[in-house]
Amino acid sequence: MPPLKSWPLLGAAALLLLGCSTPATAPDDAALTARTAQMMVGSFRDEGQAGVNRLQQDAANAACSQAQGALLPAAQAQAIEQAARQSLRWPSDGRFIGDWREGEKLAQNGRGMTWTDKSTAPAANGGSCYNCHQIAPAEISFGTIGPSLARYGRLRGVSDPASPAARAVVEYTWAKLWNAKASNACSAMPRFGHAGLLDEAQLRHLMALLLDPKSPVNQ
Amino acid sequence: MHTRRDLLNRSAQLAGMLASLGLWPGLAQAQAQAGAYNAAAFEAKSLAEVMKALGGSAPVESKDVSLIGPDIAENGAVVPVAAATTLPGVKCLLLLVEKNPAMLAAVFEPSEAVETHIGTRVKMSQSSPVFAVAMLADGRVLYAVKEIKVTLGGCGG
Amino acid sequence: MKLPPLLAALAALAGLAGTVLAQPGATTAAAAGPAAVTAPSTAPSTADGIAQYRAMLADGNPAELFEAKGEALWQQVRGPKQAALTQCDLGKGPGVVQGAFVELPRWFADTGRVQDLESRLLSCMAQLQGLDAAQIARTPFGQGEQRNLEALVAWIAAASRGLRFQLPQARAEERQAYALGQRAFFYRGGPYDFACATCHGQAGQRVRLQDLPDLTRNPGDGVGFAAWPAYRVSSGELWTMQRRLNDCFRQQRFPYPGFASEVTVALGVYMGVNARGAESVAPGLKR
Amino acid sequence: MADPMRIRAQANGDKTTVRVLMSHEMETGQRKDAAGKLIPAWHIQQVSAALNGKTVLTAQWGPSVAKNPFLQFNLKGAKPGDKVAITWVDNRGERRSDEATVV
Repeated sequence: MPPLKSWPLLGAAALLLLGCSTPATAPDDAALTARTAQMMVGSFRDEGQAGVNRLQQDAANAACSQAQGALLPAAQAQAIEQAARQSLRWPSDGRFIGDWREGEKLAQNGRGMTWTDKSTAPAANGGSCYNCHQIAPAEISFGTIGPSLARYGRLRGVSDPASPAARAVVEYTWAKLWNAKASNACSAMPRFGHAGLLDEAQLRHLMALLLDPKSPVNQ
Repeated sequence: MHTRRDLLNRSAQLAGMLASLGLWPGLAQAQAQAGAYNAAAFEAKSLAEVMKALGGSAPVESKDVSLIGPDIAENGAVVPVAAATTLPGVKCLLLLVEKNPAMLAAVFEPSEAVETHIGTRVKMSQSSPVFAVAMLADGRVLYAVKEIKVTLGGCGG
Repeated sequence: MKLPPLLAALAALAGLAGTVLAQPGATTAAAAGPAAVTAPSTAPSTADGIAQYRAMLADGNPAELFEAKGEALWQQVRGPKQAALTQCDLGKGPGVVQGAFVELPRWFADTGRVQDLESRLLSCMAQLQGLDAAQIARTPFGQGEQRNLEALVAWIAAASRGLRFQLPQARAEERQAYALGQRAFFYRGGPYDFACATCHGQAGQRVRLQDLPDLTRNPGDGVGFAAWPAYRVSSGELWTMQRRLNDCFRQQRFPYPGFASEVTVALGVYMGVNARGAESVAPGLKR
Repeated sequence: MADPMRIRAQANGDKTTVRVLMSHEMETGQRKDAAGKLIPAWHIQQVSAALNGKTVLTAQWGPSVAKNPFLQFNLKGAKPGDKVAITWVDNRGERRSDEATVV
């Protein structure tokens, strides 16, 4: 067993769990929460870029872990979604759409951020999109954890992503990629922009894959 | 109590001993052939080059030969394939993967005591046509081909 | 031309294959935006193709090579104490191998801990043979003494093939391990916010083309917990449950779980108890 | 010494199905190690099968046969109790022979 590491922030995380959980936590539940924290600290160690600090949970992850797949109480979900919306950042130059070819490469690429990956820079990361979503119809190897994104732009009536008519769909899609918790508190999708997994240029390429009428997704 | 491994070890030792005395045909033959490994055929980049290295004529597609394999391989590291033919007088059965760095995967030389339907598992670096080739005693070289798709699987990380 | 036997078997199988991946793509709570789309079902040809591939590999699992090696290792006199493992107690008494695997992890009086097969083997290798358990735990998978451990696991699991999982939950320590495993299973963290449950919390989902067993319940005979240890085609190695969990945590973008650490054993209890009644096919064959 | 093979030879009427698993890395010579150095090719080159001491099948393999190789073929006319022996030789000159009884 690895040596017990000191982990000053764990106390805060445990408190957060108690503070967030509704209905009121039973005493043995609180004890179990504390034992869980102790177990996690005692079981993991740093390896490569993946430090034990990755076990620290923010309010959203703590609440969604506690819920174990059940829906959060509405007020709690709304608070998480609102905080996520406040964290949204729009593209700095106002451009939402990049190159769908680059987007397809990112969507295919499932690498990045593991302890065997050397760099934490967005350039070293893929989007892992096909792991969970159907996207371009030619790719038969796709996951089903997320909804199908085949014909994403076409089904939403986007013929010109730059047009005012497309604005709502374009912004919704950017927000989803940036921080999926903005519209769904316990979304299973990584927060690609918010967590610094992909940079603006990469997100624009994924936007193009989904929304460009020339993208194979919309054929 | 004897384990399976003990028994196998023992039989291996026995076989080795017999072979060293020249009494165990299987191994003796393999040893005799050690110099006969056709390196040129296994380095060839095209079907024509493979056939040249093996001294065969130009191959012709035939319904009497089959390549048995899955339509899709979940992992290219292990793809089950077999070469089969119903024709008599088979000298060699070959398995080839067109898009591998070297095309030829395996050459089988079955005797009359073995059915001409032989299977193994190959690696495929990408989706590719896979060939089964039968070289016959009358000099004909016949083939069957099937496209096997290799998919990207797992989390990809 | 006569249909070669293997081909004929496949043709027969193709009829069955559709059912394997037939569950529809699960819908998550998240809508897909202003005009949500329903996931089109997978073209049946893909599912058939994969089922065909798996059927063709099913006969001749290279895990057998590891089983044979493990059987020999169990009886081999080794280590500073020059002893075999034949007196190792896997939970059903010293030397009893058959049926032990489907009751692990469980609590052991001599160590005072809940242990899975790998951690129990470490105890036996240390106590009986005088080997250094901590050093083996630090050894990378697939190397040195870990290779021996993997072979032992393959053989011990094979001795319970066809039996059904029935992990004991009689002791408070075993129930506590289940509760902790459940918490660990739903614990979201890391840069991707993933938990075990992100992929394994619902039935009928896939990552790429691989079916994801729902590990919060019994996902069926020979599925999920009941399929490991397994020969991994992609690496050509025998993966124990410890190695399976280790790579799950890597893909989850978590830090590195210690070999036989508390969280890995607790997850084993959680998945194993949920799999109660499932038939073990281990060692299985996996992508 | 290489680990033993697993050989199963099962008679079914006038046909005996032989399935063989061999323990071998089958390194292609195309892969690089963690340090970026090419891992040298190491693979089985020749296989032979004998029934009661008489060679019935020989094979030559390249590095694209999968790791821990599998071989399947059918013998005509073998009977329960007959001996099937398999031998392989790799490009380092290492060899391994094992034998099984037809059941």
